[in-house]
Order: sequence, then C-alpha cells, then structure tokens
Amino acid sequence: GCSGDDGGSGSTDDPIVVGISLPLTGDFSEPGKGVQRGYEAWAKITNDKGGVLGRQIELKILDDQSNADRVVADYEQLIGKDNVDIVVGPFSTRLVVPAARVAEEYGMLFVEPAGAANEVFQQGFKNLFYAAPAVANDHYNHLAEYLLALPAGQRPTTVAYAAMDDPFAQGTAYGLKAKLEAGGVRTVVNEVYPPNTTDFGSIAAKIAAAKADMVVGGSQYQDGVNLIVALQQLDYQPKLAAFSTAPTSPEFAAAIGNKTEGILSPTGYTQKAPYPSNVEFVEKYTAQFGSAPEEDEANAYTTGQVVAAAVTAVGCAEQGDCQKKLVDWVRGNKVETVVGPLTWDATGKPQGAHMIQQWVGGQIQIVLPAEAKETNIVYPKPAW
Amino acid sequence: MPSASESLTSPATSTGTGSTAPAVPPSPVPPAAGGPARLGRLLQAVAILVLAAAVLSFPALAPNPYILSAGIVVLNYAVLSTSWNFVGGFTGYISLGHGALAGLGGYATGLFVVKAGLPSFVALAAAALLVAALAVPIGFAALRVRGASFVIVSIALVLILLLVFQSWASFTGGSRGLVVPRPFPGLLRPEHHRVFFYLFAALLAVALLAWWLIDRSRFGLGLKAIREDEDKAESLGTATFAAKLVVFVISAGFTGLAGGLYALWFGDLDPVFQFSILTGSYMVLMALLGGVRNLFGPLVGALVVGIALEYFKVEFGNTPLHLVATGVLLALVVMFMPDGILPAVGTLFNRFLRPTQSSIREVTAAELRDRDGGGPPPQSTEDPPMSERTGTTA
Amino acid sequence: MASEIELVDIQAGYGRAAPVLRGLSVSVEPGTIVCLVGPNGAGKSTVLKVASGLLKPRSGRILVGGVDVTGQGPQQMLAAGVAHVLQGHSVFREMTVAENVLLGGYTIRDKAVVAERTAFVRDLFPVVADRWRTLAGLLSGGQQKQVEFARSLMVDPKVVLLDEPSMGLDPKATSTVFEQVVRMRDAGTAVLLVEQNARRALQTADLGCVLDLGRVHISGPAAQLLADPQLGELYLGGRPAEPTATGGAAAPDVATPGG
Amino acid sequence: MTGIRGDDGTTGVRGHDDGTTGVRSLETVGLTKAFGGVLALDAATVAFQHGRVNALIGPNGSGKTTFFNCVTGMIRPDSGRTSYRDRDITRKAPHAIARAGVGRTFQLCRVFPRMSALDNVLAAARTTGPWSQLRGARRGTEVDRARGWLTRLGIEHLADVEARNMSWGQQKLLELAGVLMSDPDTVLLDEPAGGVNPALLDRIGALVRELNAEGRTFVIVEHNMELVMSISDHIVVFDRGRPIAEGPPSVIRSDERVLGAYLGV
Amino acid sequence: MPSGALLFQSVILGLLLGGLYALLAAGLTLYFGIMRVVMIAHSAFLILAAYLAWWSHARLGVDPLLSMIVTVPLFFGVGVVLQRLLLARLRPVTLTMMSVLLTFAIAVVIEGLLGYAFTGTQRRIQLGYGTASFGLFGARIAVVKLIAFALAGVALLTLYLLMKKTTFGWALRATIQHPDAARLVGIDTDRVAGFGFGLGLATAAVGGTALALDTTIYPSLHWHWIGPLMAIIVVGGLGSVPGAAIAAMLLGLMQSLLQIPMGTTWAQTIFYLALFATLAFRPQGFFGGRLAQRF
Ligand SMILES: Nc1ncnc2c1ncn2[C@@H]1O[C@H](COP(=O)(O)OP(=O)(O)OP(=O)(O)O)[C@@H](O)[C@H]1O
Ligand SMILES: Nc1ncnc2c1ncn2[C@@H]1O[C@H](COP(=O)(O)OP(=O)(O)OP(=O)(O)O)[C@@H](O)[C@H]1O
Ligand SMILES: [Mg+2]
Ligand SMILES: [Mg+2]
Repeated sequence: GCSGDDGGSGSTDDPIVVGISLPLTGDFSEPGKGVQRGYEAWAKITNDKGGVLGRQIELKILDDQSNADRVVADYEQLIGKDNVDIVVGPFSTRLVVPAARVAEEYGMLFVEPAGAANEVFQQGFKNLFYAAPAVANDHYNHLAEYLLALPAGQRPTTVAYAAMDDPFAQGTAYGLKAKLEAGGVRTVVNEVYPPNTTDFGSIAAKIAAAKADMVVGGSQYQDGVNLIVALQQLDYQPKLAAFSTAPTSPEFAAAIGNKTEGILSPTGYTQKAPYPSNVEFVEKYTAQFGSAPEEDEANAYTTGQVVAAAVTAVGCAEQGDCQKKLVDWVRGNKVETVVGPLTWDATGKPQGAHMIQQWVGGQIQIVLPAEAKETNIVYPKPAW
Repeated sequence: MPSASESLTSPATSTGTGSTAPAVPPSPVPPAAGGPARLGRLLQAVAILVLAAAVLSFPALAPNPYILSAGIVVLNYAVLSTSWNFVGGFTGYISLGHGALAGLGGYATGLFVVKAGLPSFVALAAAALLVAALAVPIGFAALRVRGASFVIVSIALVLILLLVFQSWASFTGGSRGLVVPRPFPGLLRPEHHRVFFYLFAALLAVALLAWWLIDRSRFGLGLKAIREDEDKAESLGTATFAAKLVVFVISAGFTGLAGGLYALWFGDLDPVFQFSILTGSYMVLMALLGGVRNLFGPLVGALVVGIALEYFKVEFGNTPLHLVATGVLLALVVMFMPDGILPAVGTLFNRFLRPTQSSIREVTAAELRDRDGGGPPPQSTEDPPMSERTGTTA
Repeated sequence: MASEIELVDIQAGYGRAAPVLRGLSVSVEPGTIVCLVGPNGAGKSTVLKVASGLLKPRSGRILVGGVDVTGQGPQQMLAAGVAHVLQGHSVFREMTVAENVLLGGYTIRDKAVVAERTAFVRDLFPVVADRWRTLAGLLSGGQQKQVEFARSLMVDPKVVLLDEPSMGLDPKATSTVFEQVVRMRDAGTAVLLVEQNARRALQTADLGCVLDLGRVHISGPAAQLLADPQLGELYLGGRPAEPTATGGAAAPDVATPGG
Repeated sequence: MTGIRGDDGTTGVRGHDDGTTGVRSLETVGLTKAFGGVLALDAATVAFQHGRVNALIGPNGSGKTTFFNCVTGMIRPDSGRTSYRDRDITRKAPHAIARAGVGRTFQLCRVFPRMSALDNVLAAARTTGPWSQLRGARRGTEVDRARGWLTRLGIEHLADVEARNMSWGQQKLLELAGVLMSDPDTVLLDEPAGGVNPALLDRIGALVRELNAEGRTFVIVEHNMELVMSISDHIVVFDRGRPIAEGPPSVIRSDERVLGAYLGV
Repeated sequence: MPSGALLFQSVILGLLLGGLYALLAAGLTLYFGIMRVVMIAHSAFLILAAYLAWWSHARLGVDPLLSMIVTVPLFFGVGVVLQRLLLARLRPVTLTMMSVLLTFAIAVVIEGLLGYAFTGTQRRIQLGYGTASFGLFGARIAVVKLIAFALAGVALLTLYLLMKKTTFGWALRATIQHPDAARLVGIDTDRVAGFGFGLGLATAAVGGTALALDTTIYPSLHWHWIGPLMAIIVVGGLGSVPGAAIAAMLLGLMQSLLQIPMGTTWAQTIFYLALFATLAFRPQGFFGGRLAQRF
C-alpha cells in the first residue's frame, strides 16, 4: 500500500470521499462547471436516499485551471495527501489521459465522464472506464447508416468536413468521414482549425466554393456557432449540416439568429429518455439547479452512478485492495444509468451508440435511430 | 587633485620592459570594508550548506507523495529559471520564449524514446544536445536584435513551435499528445517521485555550478558588459555575438535538459502546455523575483512562486482570481523590487553594516594635492619637459 | 540691485546618497554672467538642476525675481523665466532638427515670434539651416550641441542656465556661443554659466565662483580669479591667460601656443 | 596623402626613436561613407605613424567620428580600405580590431552604467584565447592594474560607485581608464577633453605623452586647441570628410586652409 | 487549383481581416514605436472592450457601436491612470524590459477579472444583422465585417492626423526621447505621456468593439492575438502607423489566401515568417519607422 489505509475506512459513519479535479477556470471552465453540477446533483440525490453502503458521499473538488500539469498535481494531492476513497475523472480528453495515469499508478478505479476520444483507450489503462454510451468516433454511427441506406440518387455525393484540432471534436467528424468514405461518399473539403480560431471566414469560403452537398463540423460549442454564421454570411446552402455538440446547447438558436432549421447533432443523452433513474435525475436536478440537465451534467451523473453501483456491489470504498475489486466488478457487469445500460470492453470503451437529433419545427428532436425517434428526419434540409 | 608629477610613477616604465608590456599602475587603495565582505561570504557558505541539507533531506521528511511531487515541481521551476538566467541575468536579454526550449527538450526526449527506441536517459542527453544544437540557428536569428524586438522574437518562437507541433500531428502526435514511457516502469509512484526529486536536485546543482563559474569568470564579465552596453563591449574587444550565442546555447541546453527530465517524470506531453508563453513568463517572474544578478535568485524566486501559486489556488479556489493574484504579485515585484528579493535583502543588510557612502570626494582639490605631493606642487618652471622626464624613467 | 535668481543655502543630492550640495548659495543679477568652475563631480551641474527645478533641493530656498519658487518643477520655472541647457546631449534624437528647434518655442503662442526666432537661429548656426530636415540624432556630436543651443535661443528668458555649452564645439561655433552669451547679458539676461573651458569662460564672465565639494570655494570678480595663481593650478589648469603669467603647468615647450 | 613620412625630424625633440617610428600604424585609402545625401567621408586617405601622438581635428561634422567608426569596424565604409600595421582590417568586426590592438573611446562617453567603476575597468581587460575566458574576473593582478588606472585618472575614490551615479566628467575619465586597461597599442580618443576639468586635462595630456613614451600610438580627436597643440606630434585636419592639411603643430597653426576652415580667425 | 470565385472571395475576406488587424495593431505602434513600452496587455484591453460591448448589448440591449461612447473615453482615462500610476514609476533605463513584465502582469489581471466577472464561456454578440451580407461581383461581404473595416479606417486616420499634425504628437515624441529636455522646453511630460498611453488604449476600445461584432470572445483570447499583432508592427516598422496599416492589410490578405492551400494552422505561420524575414533582412521594417534591431 503506497498510501495509507489509515483513513478509518469501513466505519459506517465516515463519509465516502470522492476526489475530483475539474477545469473550473480557464479554457474548459464552462463544460467543467456543467460536470461539477452533475457530480453535485449525484451526491445530493444519493445522500438524500441514505448514501452508499449507508455512508454519505462527500465530494472534494479541485480546480485544475484547464492545465495538464495541474490536473496531475490535483490527483496526486487527492490520492496522496487527502486520502480520498474514490477518484473520478476530470473534463476534456486532454486532461483525462494524464489524470488517468496518476490513478492507474496508485491503483485507483477511474471512471470518467469526458475523454471520449479513441486515444484515451489506447494507452493501456486497466482501471479506466468511460461513463457514456459511445466514444467520439461512434457518435454519428446512426447517421452514417441512414445516409448510406438512401437510394443512390438521393444520397449526398460530396461532403465538407471542418474539425477543431482536438481529439474529441476530430473524433466525431472523422468517425463519420471514415464510414461515408467507405460507402463511396466523396470528401471535398477537409479542414482542421486550432481551438482558438475565431475567424471562420476563410474556412467557410472554401466550403462554400466547393458547393458540398453536406457539411460536417467536428465542433465544440462556439466554433460550431461561428462556422455556421460564417457559412450563412456566404449564403451557402447544403442539403445536410451536422455539427457535434453545438446544436444541443440551449443558447444555440439565439446564437445563430434562429436560422436553425434542419441542423443535425449527435447526442448521448436526452432529458426525455425513459430510463427510471433519468426521470428521477431530471426532476431532482431541475429542482436543485432550476433548469434541466445537459449532456455534461448527465455524464457526470452517470459516472457517479457507475461508481455507486460498484461500491454497493463490492461493499467497500477505500484506497488499497478494495480498488482492484471495484475495477473487476465494473469490468464484468452492466450498469443501469441515466443514459441507459452501460457495459465496457477491456480498454474501458463503452459499447453503445449516440442518438441523432435534428432541429425540426424550431425544436431539437431525436430523429435517429428509428426506435427512439420523436419525429422523422428532414432531408434535404430547408435553406437557412 | 594629484599633481602632474604623481603620474610619473608610470607602471609600465617601472616594469622597464618594452613597449607592449601591459601597464601595471601603482598599488591601489585597499578595498573598503573588508570585514562585512568576509562576513557575507561566510553567511553565503552557511546558506549553501543549509540549503543543500534541506534539499537532500526533503524526500525523507515529506509526509506524503503529493508533497514530494510538489517539491519536484518547485525544483523543476528552479532549474528552468536558473537556466533562463544564463541569458536573462548575464546579458539582459529577456526571453519569454524559453518555455519553447523546455517544450522542445521534452518532445525531443519523448520522440527519441518513442520513435527511435533510445533508452530514456540516453534520449534525454540526446535531446539536450539537440536543443543546444537547435539553439545555434535560433540564437543566430534572435540575437541579432536587441531589447524589445528580442522579446517579440522570443514570443514568436513559442507561437511558431506551437503551430508546428500542433499541425505536424503525424510526427508529434499533435493535439492528441505524446506519451513518454516511464524510465523505471517497475517503480511505484512514490518511489518514482523520490528518484526524480534527486535527479532534479542534481540537475539544479549542476546548473547553479555552471552559473557560478560563468559569473566569476572573465566570460561572465564580458556578458555583463553586453548587458550594459553592447556596442561599447564590442569596442573593448568582447566578441559580443559569439559570447551571446555561447551563453544562449548553454542556457538552451540546460532548459532542454530540464524540459526532458520533466517529460520523463510527467509522462504526457501536449503542445498547448509544452509551448506556452506562460511557462516562459513564469521563468522570468521567478528569476526576477529572486534577483537576476544573484546565483540563488532564481531558486528563491522558484520557491516563492511555487508556494505562492499553490497558495493562490487554495485561497481563490475555483475562480480565476488566482490569475489576478499572480499578476498582482508580478506587478508588485516589478514596481517595488525591480532588482529582486535577494538584492533588496542585501541592501537592508548593507545599511546596517556600512555607512552610506557618497560618490563625491571628501577632500578638496587643495587637500588632495597636499596629501599626495606633500610639498608645494612642482610648477612648470622647475618641471623638466615631458620628454626628458620620460626619458629618465624609461 | 536685486538678484534675478538666487539660491540660498541649498542642500541637494541624488536618491538616498550623501548630499552633493552642502549649503551652497549663488545669486545672479540681471545683465551679468556668473561663471561656475570646479573639478569634475564638484556639483556644478547639480546646482543648475536645482535652479531649473529638475532636482528638488533637500533644504534651502530658490528665489526668482525675488519670488520664492522652491520646490517648483521645470515647467513653472520656465514660466517664471528660467531656461536651462543641459550638459551632454539632450537633443530629441529621433526628431528632425526643425522639430527640435521649434519645440524650443513650445511655450510661445505667437506664431510670428517663433518664425522670427527660427530665422535668427538658422542664420546663426549654418548647420541648423543646412540640416533642417535631418533627424537630430544623426548629426555629429558638435552639430547636435549647436542644435541644442539654437533650441534654447528660441525663448527669451530672464535667467539662462548654461551647462558647458561649448563642449564639443569647434572654435568657430564656440565663438558664436560665447558671442550669444554676451549678447544675452547685454540684453539684460542673468546668465549662470558652467564651463570647463574655464579661462575663456572667466574672460567672458563678470563674476566667478569656484565650486568644490558642493560648496562655493571662492567667489569674486572673474578677472581676479583668473589672476590667482593658486586657483589656476588647482582648478583652471593649463596656462594662464597671459603666457607671461606665472603658475602655468607642465606644458611641453614645443607646444606653447603662439598667442 | 602620404605626408607623414618625411616630417619625422621636426618633432625629434621627443626622441623616443625606438625603431618603430616610420612604421605605419593606422592607414586608410579612399575611405568613403555616405549617409543618405551626406558624404561623411569623401575618399579619405590618411596615414598615422606608429609611436606618435597624432591629432585629428576639423570643424563639427567634418567626419572625424565617422572616420573612427569606420576604422574600428563599427560602421561599414561604402568603399576604401583601412589597414593597421600593414594588415588589412577593412571588413573586420569591431572586437577583432580591438584585439588587434586598436582601442577607442566614444565622443558621447559610454560606460557600463550599472557596474562599479572597478568592474567597468576590469571588463576591459584583455583576454588571450577562449580558455582564459574561464579564468576568474577578479584576480589580484588584474584588480591591482584596474585600481592603478583609476588612481592615475584621479577617480580611485569612485572605485565602488556605479558608473551611472557619476558626473559627466567622471564618466569620461572612467571610459579612458577602461580603454587603457585593455592595453591597446593604438588608442583612438574622441574628444577626451570634452567636459574634463582643465587641471585634470593637464594630467591627461601628461599621461598621453607618458604612454606614448612607452610606445603607444595615439590618435586624438579634439577641439581644445591648447591640448592638441601641446601634446601632438602630428596633426591631420579634416574638412568635409577628407584631409585638407597635415603636419606638425607649428605648420598646422599657420596653415591658411586650416585657419579658414577650422580655426576661423 | 482553387477557383477564381474562391480566390476573389478570399481576397475580399483577407482585406477585411487586414483592416481589423491594422486597427488592433495601431495602438501597439503608438506605445511600442513612440513610447518604447512593450505593451503585452494591449490585446487584453481589446478583449476587455469586446466584453464591454458584448455586455452592453446582451444586458442593456445597446448596440455595440453605441457602447463606444462610453468605452472610448473610459479606456482613455484608464490609460492615463495606468501610465501615471505604474509605467511612469519604472526606471527609464530599464523601461523597455520592465514594461514587458508589468504589462504582462496587467494582461493576466485583466484575464482573471474577465473570467471572474463573465466566466470562461465563449461569448458572441448576437446582432440582428449578424449574418446579413450582400453580393459583390459574385463574392459576398458580411455587413458586420464591413462595419469593422470602416471603424478601423476612421480610427487609424484620426490617430495618424493626431500624431502628425498636432503639437501633441511632437510633445509626446520629445517626452519619450529626452524627458528632462522636454520638461525644460516647457512640456508637461507627465500629462503628455499619460495622454499618449490613453490614446493607445482608446484605439483598443474601438478595436475591441470592432472585434466583438463578428467573433467569439473569451477571457484568454488575448494570447491568441499577441503574436500576430507584434509581427505586424515589426514588419510595418516600429512606430509607423501607416507602416503598420499596410503590413496588416498585406498579412491579412496573405493569411487568407494561404489558407486555401495550407489550411488554417499553417497559414498562421505567415506572421512569424514575415517577422523573421523582416528582422533578418530589413530590421527597420518594410514601410518606414525605426530600427527594430536597436530597440
Ligand atoms: N544621477 C546621479 N545619481 C547619483 N549621484 C550623482 C548623479 N549625478 C551626479 N551624481 C554625483 O553628484 C556629484 C556631483 O555631480 P555633478 O554632475 O553636479 O558634477 P559636475 O560638477 O557637473 O561635474 P562635471 O564637471 O564632471 O560635469 C558627483 O560626485 C556625482 O558622482
Ligand atoms: N548615422 C548617421 N546617419 C546620417 N548622417 C550621419 C550619421 N553619422 C554621421 N552623419 C553625418 O556625417 C557627418 C560627419 O559626422 P561626424 O560625426 O563624423 O563628425 P565629426 O567630425 O565627428 O564632428 P564633431 O566634431 O561635431 O564630433 C555629419 O554631417 C553627420 O551629420
Ligand atoms: Mg556637470
Ligand atoms: Mg565627432
């Protein structure tokens, strides 16, 4: 045991301390705060029901300032100095890998709500699990299936891709790209832009000039908005426009002047999902924070659910040998969560897929897969 | 004012050798205040011993691995800012781009291990050499310009390397990052920290030793002359460009070593964090805070900044106010301690031990003459012509 | 007659160091030239800096035209009629000669006066006219000094403080400068002149003050100081004005100037 | 312009005929430098002889400082050649020229402002080869020499004072001490007398003669005619970027062209 | 080979972008070339102004252009205060170097305060005319970009006239070059230097507003701007407002055109290549101004 088992574990009065480092300031602070709310909702809802193993959940959240050096120092502190019982993941792929390494080397279970990119699962981590339905590259799977199933005459023939230089954002766009190319759909523009890009005029000009049938943005929130506005300024009208992340945001419609009709986006979570824990989550979350949860919040909540399930099943939560048991349990079992039932492969990759949403009639609605759809997909999309 | 005859005791003539013999003028006034100087040296020696003992016993005293890892971070800061101080302290060229050199060292180490399969520490040495080698062309371009233009160039260096390492993803991993394999895969994390703590301490010792050697050497004096007035130094025979380049390369080598060692310890490289202006600025802040003209200035600065950053983080929790606090700290240093903590302490120390000295002569011209000459000054009437005088002594 | 400028019992120094001026008093009456001489570092420039408000004295009083102006800055001093030409080089290096000269008349509102004065200095110093559009920093050392002096001639102050105006000037320009000093005196200006070209300066001046260690060592009519062999040897150096006078220094005989 | 050879005997009073007289020291052929429209040096062909005290005089702006700058490598001439002791130094870097034995001072007095006077002088000490660079800067003998120079120039009391806190004249003297410390064979002084107290000037004059007697060559730019006439063996007069006269002081003093162009009498 | 239409569209976009660059760099030439202060915080002030414009639009419903009525004088005042309180107290000999660090500190403080006040969320002004555009020979010009361009033109012209045609410009240069001599000719150096700095910040207010019209802002965005802006003023020649304007237009154009074959990231390197080329071959900049080398 590298770090003391002297934390008085086992006693039922002691809370289970869950250590988290999150980007509460700096570049990733916005989603970071969403993740924080998700964790807080989980702790509150769980504690209100009597905690886990009869012990209360206590969160210890540190701010990593969106910085990789800090995130490592934070987990080092949480595990080494503060002796927390459980650690769960931070936000952003860039921070997940260094953080997971610390957890791995201290032998801790590491369930994480972000870090969807493929690379995360290629590091050989044995203790890491991603608490969401699918990794980035699989987000558009349903859309790809749908498009390739269209009759040849209707299928889009050319596609323009623009992706932020970020493992997650690129992962989403390139997952779709690989599948469409394999299905014979031509790529006419393939742009990568740095995360701090604010001027999308030139990228939009290239896409517009290529007159692609379809545009796919591997985007986070704001760059997606900017790209859409720049495309609209150039009066480019594709048959289909898909952007990761951005269109699901509540501010999206206002940000692009309500010209949203027909825009697509993958999502791993919907407030309307019928899973029992989700109904409870949405209701209590809304009561606690005054608005319904988004995807970041849900992922954090899911993470908490996975950890709680493991702790309940194994019957312990402290550093040391217990962690190994927790890891083994998660690897071998299925967990019911707000995003549905989750299982993982050996690398910690979840085995599900994302749904596809589309703005139809001024609302974002699920259109794919067929069994979950709220309305029919609109293709080709109307002009924006 | 000494009379003309006093100057007759010509140094060269007294050596009596030929025309090219260096002049050795008459024996000097003994240096003032020898006592405090010796006391100062004694204090310095004691300080070094205490410091070394403190550093070496730290891993044993650290209550948990986290404190140890925080110690490594501070040591890394200290090595970096000491390395920076080879350029900044001696020549006065303020580089905000040293972060890029550290990043280069880290990436080179990582790539040597990953792509070339070199053993970790061979890769580290190779990376330091590579960074030093790259510093030659970089220095060649950057050191042509001075002052603020140099600052701009150094900033540009960071930004351009960031772009390259981000864009050239096939080689560097781009935004997906680069994972540097552990040099000691068998070690548990706390052990791993302990080993690296000593490695960083050793590197710091070497860097400090090198700085000290240069500081007391003629080379160092030449560099300081560059800091003061580059053209003048050149006209006095200092090969200024070569000197700048040499010290830049040395500085880059140490920075690269520090960056590489950090990469081996830390394991994950990401261009955004490796090539950041903030890293370079922290080096400057630490060196400046401690005092760029002092051997231990950067080390003291690293301690203060390391602790301050940690403190701000705890104090301001999850608001960006820690940035504000860092900025205010920097501004306070610039405004009130432009020479750093150590010189400020030194001034205080001096004020107790030495009276204020004035630059004005304390004796009138007449007294000076009387003191020097004793009798009445030789007047032109009894003065032999210059030529005869020199003739007699030569 | 009332003094145009009067420094009374001035203590002054730089930073926290020991004082440079230690209880020094000087006064200049209108229409006279007072010449300050003394060894390097005696505090001559410091006197002028105090007089023009660039350096605040630690104690003592400064009177201009009988009014106490102690502690005022250079701007108010200029308004009170005190102009100061700095030692060394103080042209605005990256501005043209024209801009330099015209800035000399920064405080003059009347365009006609500026034009007239400009014409005068351009006439006086050919280099000013010839190099009107050149950046002043590119001129030779002596040319810069001429521009500087020309700049100071743009205003017509009651008191002029000149810090080694002839330094670096060729003999012709030196003569021009001394002529102007005399002209100013004749126009009723009070001139406080610091010169290391001490003999020439004392020949021009009415009164002389020998400064040493931040105090007035000796003062008196300039001619009298010139004749003092002791002073000559200690402060004025070289040969006395008349080759026949005693107390010269060790000049090799071959080089004795031919009068 | 080869006038120097031949009027050797006229200054024979000084009689330090150690066999080096007659050797050419600094020499330029057709040195030309134009700044924009201003021809600062106009095909100046000048030769200074070894072992002499040479003076270079001329009106303001006649190109004296530019001449120094070209000769010491601080400015690249447009055309023409400079040589020192028959070695071509036209395109050499300033430090190389300094190491070849040509030291200089600056008209606008340049010292290292935040170094003590002693360090200012020490910084000028010559090094021999890269390894000597690693030797300690404050070795006893060097410090003794440096203090000696400060003493000779009457500023020994300022040894520990930072140069920026000195008066103008003190800085001038300090600069001179520095150049002498670098132990040059040939010393170019740009207005050494500017702002220096006359009493001290006599000492500087004497010092120059003394060092000259030790075999050092001087080239002095100066407007103080008394000093020039009293210490120099040979005078070159510049006007508009080219020499218009040269010779011993006695000749120059009565030269028509010099009187017209420079002395203005 | 890109189509003619794409080329033409890129040229238009490049020119519009260049205009914005020129405006953003204008203040820098003032401090840098004339006042010898390396103003790292300039872009932080730009972002601050952009935030104020965004805030007044989002919270008060005021058009961002109108917010300049407040921000421009406000920034001028802040500039005067900063200069008088902070920069004026630095030692003149080390001014250049110390100002780097001091303004760096100011930049960090602004970033922190912005993050504190507005969180790290990216923001964008949502204007009614945000996506409006009109056609020109087949290319499209966004209205907001054109407004930003016009703002840049007006601000630059004003600055240029102020520096060249008024005694203020002279007094400012004199003050920086020899403060003592400037005081001795009667210039109120404190005031002039303060005004100079205030003027620079006033351009930042205009620039920030123009910036906010058509891009996203977030607190750490200013780091992104430092490099290109510094490159522009070096290429343009330190201290030369027209030089900076020309360099900005050219670099904006080149960046826009290079994006077609090289992509966004590599295209940014043009700034640094131009910077190094300038320092290597023409340290005084390509369009007049002072020697960068000796600065
Ligand atoms: N800025 C300064 N800071 C500190 N001390 C100074 C400063 N300027 C001058 N001194 C000191 O004050 C004393 C007087 O200087 P000042 O310039 O008045 O002399 P001066 O008589 O004009 O000499 P010089 O003839 O050489 O110009 C000198 O000893 C000098 O070292
Ligand atoms: N860097 C430069 N740029 C432009 N013109 C210059 C430059 N340096 C010198 N000049 C011009 O060259 C000419 C010669 O200048 P130089 O400094 O050599 O004169 P000088 O003989 O030393 O004069 P002084 O006796 O005044 O020192 C002058 O007209 C001057 O204006
Ligand atoms: Mg003086
Ligand atoms: Mg000259």
